Amino acid sequence: MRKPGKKKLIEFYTWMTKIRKTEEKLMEVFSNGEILGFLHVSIGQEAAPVGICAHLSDLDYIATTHRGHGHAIAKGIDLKYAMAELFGKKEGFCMGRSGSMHLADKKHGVMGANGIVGGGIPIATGAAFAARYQKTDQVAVATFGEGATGEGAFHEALNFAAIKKLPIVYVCENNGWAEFSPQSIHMPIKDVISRATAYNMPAVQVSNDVLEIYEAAGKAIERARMGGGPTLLEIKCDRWYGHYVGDAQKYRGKEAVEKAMGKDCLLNFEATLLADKVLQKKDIEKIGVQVQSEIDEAVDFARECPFPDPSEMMNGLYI
Amino acid sequence: MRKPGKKKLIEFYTWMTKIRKTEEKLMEVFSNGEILGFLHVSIGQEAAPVGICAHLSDLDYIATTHRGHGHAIAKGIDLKYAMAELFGKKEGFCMGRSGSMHLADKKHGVMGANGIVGGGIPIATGAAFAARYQKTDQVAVATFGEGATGEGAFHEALNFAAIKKLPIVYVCENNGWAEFSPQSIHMPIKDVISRATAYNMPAVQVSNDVLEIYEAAGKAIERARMGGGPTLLEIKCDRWYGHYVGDAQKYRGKEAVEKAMGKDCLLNFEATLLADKVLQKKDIEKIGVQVQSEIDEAVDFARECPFPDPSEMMNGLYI
Amino acid sequence: MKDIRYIFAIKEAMEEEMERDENVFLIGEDVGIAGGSFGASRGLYDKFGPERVVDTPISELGFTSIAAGAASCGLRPIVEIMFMDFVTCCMDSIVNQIAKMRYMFGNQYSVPIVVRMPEGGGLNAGPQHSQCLEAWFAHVPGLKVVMASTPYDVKGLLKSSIRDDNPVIFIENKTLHAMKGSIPEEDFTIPLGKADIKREGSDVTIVTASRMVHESLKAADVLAEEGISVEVIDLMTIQPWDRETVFNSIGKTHRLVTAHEAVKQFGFGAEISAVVAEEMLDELDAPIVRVGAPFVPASYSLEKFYVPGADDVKNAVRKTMERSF
Amino acid sequence: MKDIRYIFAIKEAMEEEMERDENVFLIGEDVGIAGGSFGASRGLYDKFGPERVVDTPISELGFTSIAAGAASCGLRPIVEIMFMDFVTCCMDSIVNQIAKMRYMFGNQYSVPIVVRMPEGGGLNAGPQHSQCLEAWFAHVPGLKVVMASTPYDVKGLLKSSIRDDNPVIFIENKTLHAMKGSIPEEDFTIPLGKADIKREGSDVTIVTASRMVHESLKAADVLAEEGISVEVIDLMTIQPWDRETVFNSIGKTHRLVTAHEAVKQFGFGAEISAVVAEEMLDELDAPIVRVGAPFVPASYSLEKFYVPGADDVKNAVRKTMERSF
Ligand SMILES: Cc1ncc(C[n+]2csc(CCOP(=O)(O)OP(=O)(O)O)c2C)c(N)n1
Ligand SMILES: Cc1ncc(C[n+]2csc(CCOP(=O)(O)OP(=O)(O)O)c2C)c(N)n1
Ligand SMILES: [Mg+2]
Ligand SMILES: [Mg+2]
Repeated sequence: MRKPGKKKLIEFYTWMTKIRKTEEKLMEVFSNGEILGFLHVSIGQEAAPVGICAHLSDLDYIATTHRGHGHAIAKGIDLKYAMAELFGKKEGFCMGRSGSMHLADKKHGVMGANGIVGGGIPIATGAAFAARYQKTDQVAVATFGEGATGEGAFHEALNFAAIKKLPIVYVCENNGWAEFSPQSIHMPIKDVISRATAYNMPAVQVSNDVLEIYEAAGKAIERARMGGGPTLLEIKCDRWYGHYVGDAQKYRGKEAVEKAMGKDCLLNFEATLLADKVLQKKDIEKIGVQVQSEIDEAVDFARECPFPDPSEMMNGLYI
Repeated sequence: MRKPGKKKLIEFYTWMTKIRKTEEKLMEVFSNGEILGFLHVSIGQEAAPVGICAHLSDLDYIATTHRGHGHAIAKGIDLKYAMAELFGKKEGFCMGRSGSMHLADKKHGVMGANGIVGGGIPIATGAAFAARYQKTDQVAVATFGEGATGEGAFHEALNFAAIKKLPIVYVCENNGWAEFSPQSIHMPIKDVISRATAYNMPAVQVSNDVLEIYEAAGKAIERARMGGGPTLLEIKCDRWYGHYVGDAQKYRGKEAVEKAMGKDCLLNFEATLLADKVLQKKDIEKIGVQVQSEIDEAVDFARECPFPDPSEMMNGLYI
Repeated sequence: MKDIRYIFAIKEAMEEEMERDENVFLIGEDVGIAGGSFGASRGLYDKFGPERVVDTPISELGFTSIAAGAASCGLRPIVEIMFMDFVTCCMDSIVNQIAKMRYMFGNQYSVPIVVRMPEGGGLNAGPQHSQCLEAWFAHVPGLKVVMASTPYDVKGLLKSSIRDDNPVIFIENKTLHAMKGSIPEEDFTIPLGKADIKREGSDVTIVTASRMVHESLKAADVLAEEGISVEVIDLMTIQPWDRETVFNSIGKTHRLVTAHEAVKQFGFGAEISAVVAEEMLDELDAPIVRVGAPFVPASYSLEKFYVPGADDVKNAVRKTMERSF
Repeated sequence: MKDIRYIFAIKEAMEEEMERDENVFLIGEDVGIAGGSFGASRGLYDKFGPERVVDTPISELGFTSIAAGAASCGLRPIVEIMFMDFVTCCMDSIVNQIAKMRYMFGNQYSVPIVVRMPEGGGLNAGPQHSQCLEAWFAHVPGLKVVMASTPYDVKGLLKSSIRDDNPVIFIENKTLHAMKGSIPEEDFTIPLGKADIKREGSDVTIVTASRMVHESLKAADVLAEEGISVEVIDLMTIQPWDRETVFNSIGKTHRLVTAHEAVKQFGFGAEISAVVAEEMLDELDAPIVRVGAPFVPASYSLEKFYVPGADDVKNAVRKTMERSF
């Protein structure tokens, strides 16, 4: 696999910035009460979706989790209609029925966030099954947290994929927390990759560095595309904020939070790009402004969209 | 751990013979139509229950499977009332409500066979949890087939036990078949012990030899009793007959069946005992006769027991 | 026309639909090489190969959700759950994922999937292998629930279910698997959501499905000799069910009995009864009597006393005839 | 007496029972250090330690069956399922194991276990976090199903459930968690299986539970002004439910409305209605009207139009008053 060139690097940076700033904006509008329900942001975890989705086309599939905005964005979801969905509006991808927790975009292969921990893992596996069945070279990606690996769904899906050598990459973003519980409470192992042995599946662990992720994901996705079967990819990262917006993280020391925030995949990448002269300060500012205006537009659009009419609630239960 | 002395060896042989002959008798009465429902015999797999239960007292727990007669017998179940249950009689351990597939005997810590593959694994784990909670030195054993390791229940239970270091031994009797499917169809690995890595759990594989099993189980059970946590123990064995009595095994070549039957844990053990002069031909005959008469008595008892009265069906749903 | 067993009619339906549409495939435990635990897919593996007749590990949750993912990518899976009791292992797949994918994703996805499962007694297989749980699924918006009582029906309904773009829970009854019946040689389907009047009558309406259709017909025969004319409605689709046929019948008979093998309490009979008590109470000339299994788990040696039969239906009908308003 | 929130009343019940009986323990996701996702166990970890307030991996099937095993070895677990929707992940544990262990093992084992779970809307949390599935459990022999509508009730019923030797599915409603109410300082329990008449009336009986009790009471207030006297029965235990109280009330009012937050079709209202249509049809002066959510998944932005409320109850009651026989 080739090292990413300058253009790609700038793209990565732009995507990561877009995810970061979208999540920040969402925190703001959630606190305004403009978004209801549960909102789980992925701040601090922007590298994974970008490093992975860089290898995927619109035809490839991804199934994500409650913390899935980043993946949807990196997979190319139209921010306006995504935002409309998060605002519960009629024009939203899901007609306002789903909000953040079930955001989906069929056109871009986003098979949906999922309110059930582990729920998306076998669903993505099914997409990989379909790709093989239809003899395409599509690849599916399942993303999930380390907490999800406790569910039987994880186990049953990986077992099946390994037996059938399906074109799928299982991406575990291990941020060390499942809701309010640290990994030490709910896992007897340090590394999620230890779980791959159970399925005779190759496993790779990388740090929260977009280039490292890009490289490892590239190999795994290529392998899947060529018929080599599934891979488990673990990304060691950190959750900066609470489990959901509004979670004051009383269970987590201030220092731990500061330490997590200290390891900023976006800022680190920025520093590298500056040092390598791929970008200059002013480029960075420009990207920031441009991304921000796109986000603001999306929010404005979402604000102006009407809510669905209550009568529409009954539409389309059956085809 | 001490090597088993002569008395123990004879006991092992007697128990194994008892299981074998009970299963053979059951096949006979099932074919007569005296036993209804599904009957799964464990012929060829007698070494495991004996080698394991030799280390367990009545206070220890065991949860088994649809193929659970051997474990119940080795754990000390009273054959008369067990047989009555299999015949569906009122005096049976379960009042005739359960038959073979849910045979249980609380007094001997037999927490039940289970009609749900994998169902007993977390239940035994709960027994181990109770033992620790109550600060006893009881140990729990979960037995299951390699097929059961595909279920989420297996995964979730082992994960929990490993985190909590519970006093339990997970005994997988890998007989190479799950119903009509060979292991190669439903597992991406050769050895079930590969699954233990996922839980940072020690794992041991042994052959279908009662002494090997006795030794490995002894260590694992001792370890559990001393607070050292769970172990996964895999026993490589063979299923001689069909999945259930009546299964003609059309999916399995005659040769494979013959090969399986060639590896007879009972006959091999008998040969060793003869060679080592622990037993003589005439002792063996005596044991056979004595065991057979116990079984025949149990069958006679079961035959004579009345069926429960239909009105009793409504009893005891709630306490 | 030809004579065929119910289980073989299932196989024919799957086979013909797999021939017709290459996106249709079958997945489940032992469905492939072994041809299914009850033989429903015998021969299909040889004909369609392992890619389309897919043996799975023992992992109901996994393979049902995998089928859901495949369905939302354009395939049309038929999932076999070996015994309905095991569907408890994949309720998340069916209820949180399959039933909701279409609606909650704003109709972007459709999930054309059939989840087949045999329910009920007949094998003396005891409490964990004999349950009838159709009422659960009928309570979940997004699912269709189908129950077939004859070889003809099972073939026609299964074909419709496979062609339907909605998820369908397709429930067989173990005791029917061996039943013989006559079906046309040529392709046919039976529409979902329509009930079938299996016997016309004028005094009492029995609303039933699956095995209890036959018990109801037996009861009707006997009752006819007593001068009671019974109409037997086979609902066939429990959700959405055919109100029109039921209402028309009650409009004629003014008496209703419901009958299913599931435990009586909170079974599908309750819903039928409640709708009638809400929408056509004044048409009723007698209390609505429900037939169902007693409120205990199925029993190994007492199975024959446990599952409801023609006698229970007869008694129920007689009860509705005892008095009128 | 003291004023207390519903969620805190749950905590008190668990705390007091854990103090009373050392075999009682709590197990679930984030119930320990974090004190529960909804705060039901706040403080209990510090008080009782990790052995009795047990945090688990995300594995509903695993820990529910583990609790079942522990219960059959003498302990009395309280299992917390974070949202009722997630109970779909452990239906095997509850339905095939817990509900049947006692019966199918010939009464050798008892399984004193309480599985707590919050249901319903109120958080705009969408289709996979808002379901009401009590009717499923009520259809399963061996389980008791309890729903509490006030801080007083939740404390008394939860204590009884913990002391009960049978498995109990204990259903909270998220919107009630913050509700305040008055309870005695001293130990008290409320018997399972008994309904509570929350308001007496003479024209119409409403049979309801949980949050819909309050919506029914609101409706009753308004209807009183219209001259309609409504009796509101809080079932509290859905299985086994209190026929006597319901029958007595209908004997007085001759009109019945059922109301729950679950989708109307195949909900618990259907069973109540069906029993009444079977056993006391001639007492009815009007059709039985049921209130429940519409037959679609819960919706994120339309939640407030989705969950049934006082207006729906009012309309239902008015409908029963429209005409008589
Ligand atoms: C089946 C199920 N159980 C529990 C929950 C509640 N829940 C939501 S997110 C979460 C933690 C997930 O942790 P992890 O998988 O590590 O993902 P992260 O939140 O760290 O991204 C839990 C327990 C759920 N949504 N679904
Ligand atoms: C949840 C569930 N799925 C499927 C079955 C049907 N079934 C019964 S035994 C069995 C195979 C079990 O294989 P294994 O665990 O290897 O045990 P063995 O029969 O070899 O002893 C299957 C699939 C079941 N009883 N429960
Ligand atoms: Mg995490
Ligand atoms: Mg096996």
